[in-house]
Amino acid sequence: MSNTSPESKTQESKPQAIGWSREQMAQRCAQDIEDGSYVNLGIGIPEKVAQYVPAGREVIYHTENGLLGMGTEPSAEELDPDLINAGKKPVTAIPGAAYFHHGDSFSMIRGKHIDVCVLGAMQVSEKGDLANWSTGAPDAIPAVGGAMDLVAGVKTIYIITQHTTKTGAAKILPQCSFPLTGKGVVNRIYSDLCVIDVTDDGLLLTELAPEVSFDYVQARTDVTLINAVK
Amino acid sequence: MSNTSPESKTQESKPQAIGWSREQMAQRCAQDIEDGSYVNLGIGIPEKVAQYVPAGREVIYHTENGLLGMGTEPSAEELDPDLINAGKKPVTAIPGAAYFHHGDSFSMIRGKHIDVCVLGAMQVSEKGDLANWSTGAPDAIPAVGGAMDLVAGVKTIYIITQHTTKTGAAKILPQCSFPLTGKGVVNRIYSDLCVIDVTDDGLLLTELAPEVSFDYVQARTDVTLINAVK
Amino acid sequence: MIDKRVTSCAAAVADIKDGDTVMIGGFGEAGSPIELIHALIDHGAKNLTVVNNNTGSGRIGLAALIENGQVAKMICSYPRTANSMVFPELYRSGKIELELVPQGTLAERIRAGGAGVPAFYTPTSVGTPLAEGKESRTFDGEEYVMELAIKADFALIKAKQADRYGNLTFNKTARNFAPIMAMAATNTLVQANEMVELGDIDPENVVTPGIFVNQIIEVANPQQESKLVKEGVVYP
Amino acid sequence: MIDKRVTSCAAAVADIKDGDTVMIGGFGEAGSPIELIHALIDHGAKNLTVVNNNTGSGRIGLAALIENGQVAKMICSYPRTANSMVFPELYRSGKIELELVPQGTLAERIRAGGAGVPAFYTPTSVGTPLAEGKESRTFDGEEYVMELAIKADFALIKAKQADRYGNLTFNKTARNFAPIMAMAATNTLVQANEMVELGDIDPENVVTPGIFVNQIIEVANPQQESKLVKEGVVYP
Repeated sequence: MSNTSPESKTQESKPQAIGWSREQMAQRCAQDIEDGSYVNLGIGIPEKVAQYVPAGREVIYHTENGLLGMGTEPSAEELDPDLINAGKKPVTAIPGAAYFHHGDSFSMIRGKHIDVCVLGAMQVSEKGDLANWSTGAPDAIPAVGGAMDLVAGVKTIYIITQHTTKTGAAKILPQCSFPLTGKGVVNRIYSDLCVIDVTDDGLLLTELAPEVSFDYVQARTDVTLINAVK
Repeated sequence: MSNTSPESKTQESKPQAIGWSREQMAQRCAQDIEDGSYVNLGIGIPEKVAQYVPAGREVIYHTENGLLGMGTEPSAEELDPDLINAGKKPVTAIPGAAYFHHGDSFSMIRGKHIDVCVLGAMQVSEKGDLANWSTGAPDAIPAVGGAMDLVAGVKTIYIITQHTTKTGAAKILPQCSFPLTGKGVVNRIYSDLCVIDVTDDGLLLTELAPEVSFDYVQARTDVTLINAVK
Repeated sequence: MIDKRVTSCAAAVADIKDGDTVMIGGFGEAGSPIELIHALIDHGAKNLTVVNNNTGSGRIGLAALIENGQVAKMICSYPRTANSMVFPELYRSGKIELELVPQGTLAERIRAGGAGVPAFYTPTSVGTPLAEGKESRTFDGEEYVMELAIKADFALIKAKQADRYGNLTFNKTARNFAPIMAMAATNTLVQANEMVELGDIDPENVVTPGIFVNQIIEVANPQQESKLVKEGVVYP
Repeated sequence: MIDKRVTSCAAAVADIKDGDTVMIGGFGEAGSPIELIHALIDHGAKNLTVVNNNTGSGRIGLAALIENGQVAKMICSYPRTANSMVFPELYRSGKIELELVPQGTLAERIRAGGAGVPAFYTPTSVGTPLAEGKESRTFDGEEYVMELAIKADFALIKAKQADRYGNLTFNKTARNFAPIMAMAATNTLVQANEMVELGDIDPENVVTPGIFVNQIIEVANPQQESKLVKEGVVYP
């Protein structure tokens, strides 16, 4: 899981009138997590993906603070302050889990051994650039955590995000104005309105949330989208 | 332990008429292994050093194929082909030993965590250059093993060697003619004739074997020695 | 005889000098060596450069060390957590320096420091502000930045078990940075929950071999950071 | 469901192609995956680049793979051992290429390959013929050479225990290159002495986490290289 900033969480907290809820975005993303994948989930909505992965698929969760095979939340008896995830929340370890140190953990990430990472976003560009760690505000305490390592190393990067900021500004832009987390790293965006693939030809809108039209999405996106809804 | 070449072993097999025997060279070197040291011993005479370390000193032996806390030769019952040293001979592990992989093992070496390494030599130069892996002969199969890592990374390098080749040629030279293992890496030489420290001022002869004179040694050394025998 | 046990946390930290670089294990509270940190506060060494993933919580442990004015510079990946207020305040008022490093790059720089590797290339941070001013280079058509090793004068870490040689095991995700920090520091000081006899740790299961450890103090019932923070404890 | 077990060594090596780079674990006979190597001989892939510390003994295992003409190039640190005659003969007659790498540099290059580090600097080999033609660079007044990562299409390794996720433990010094090769190869094939249930390996004691492993075949009673060599066995 990566440390995304509190700012981004605040921006994402208010659901829009139409479109998918936070739970539904996580649920939609979970459909694309394949059986047998090694997956790292960012803090916030991405964390929820785990509970919606379809039954019958076995997925191994990596947390960058040194655990492969992260399980669900602990019961009161299971709780151990030495067993936490990258968001510093108590977790459990499944049978078949493994502990390792930070050097080895980020070797897994940087060495392209992890299949999928799901993260939040402040901004995503047409080319798949991601900004999710800093607004660049001069008085902010900069904090990056493992986000830059994850986007540089994990094979597939999925983004779950509200389509616009809470003030209605577009988050999908020709260029990110916030400092980048990584350049050309995003593969797919799950917003509350739609699913978008980042391709060499541009941003491909492949799926719309119920009652949401292509034009509705396009009006809230600063990049010309390609309509690929079947 | 490092893989020194068979050539060097052949050259060192015939003891001189006067001076220390192979056992005595190892014994003399062992006096300088301090209590609490982490030590790596090369193949051949260096291996013998372990059995002569004075009683009361606790020394931990490292073998670069992944063991810290190497013990003595195994009994027939203890023998396990999966527990060998760098010379590929069966060994044992002491209580308090640790196994690790090659990446970690050479991190110990390169990261300057090992105190002393004792190696054989084909040639040593006035500046402490060491040649002990290849005669540079065109038909030889080049083989270097861990020797270059050891001399580059271990804090103190001791050399145990016959003072001259079996044909009487000097092995302590202004410049090595054989390909180097490392440049300026040797700290002390234990030959069958004497003990020599490599210093910024030159080669300091600090100790003579019984019945051996300074002039006798100097006549068999291609570098002008500084007589520092008390 | 090799016996790395010392009799108190105070004895363990006694040689830390003003201006030293000190690595402190832990990811949040997991693996944080609170007793050693508090001994360092009592000891009083100043002008320290501290390497830790975070900047502590509340007003105990690492946060208290910072609040006590002993830290000139932090090298970390995430200096902002739920209960951290000490660092943000000092940082905003320009009283503490920050070197912000992506978490994996931080880990690899520490590992390199311990492994005798002075520098390496990584894809992490390419094209971002954190790569600015750093050398970049292309290998096989991909761009990478060069990062330098980090070494330290001291490492303060927390282990589960230790024997007198310094062989260590850890508890779950409290392992995190400790094994690589033990490699990268000239002097590694360990607080262990339990001292065991030589051989009690199976040689196959040693996580940090004793060669990377210098001094060990047994702290059988270490304090728990989140509990102290919740209780509003202030150190000293 | 994740189940990395396969039913035969032949099935495990089936996808190795002509021209592939294959890392083979083992230091001498300790950790040498003989059954997988023999399956690769039966399989017949040619023009391979093989990474191993040595070049095998006698006329079985790695030596037999070389003798069978399947290896175009060896990357190793010590291609000459007591019972190795196959490689020296082919090398002298110019029928096999050799990239000689110091043992620690070999290990670090493999580790780098698995860790996403394309290149790093090392003090090893500075001032020697093995540094010739390589970039050198000074850090803090000391000279270092730049070394490139090594990756492989396949790794063939031998483990003690494995579970269906691919978590592995090893036996004593048979561990050697296996964990780092497992990291550096796209496909890691494991022969394990024993298959165990998930959870039977304590998560604290897993040496190679399953993420680095692709296929596992149980070989309960593997052959012993030195015994085969002594008996003069020739494979196939």
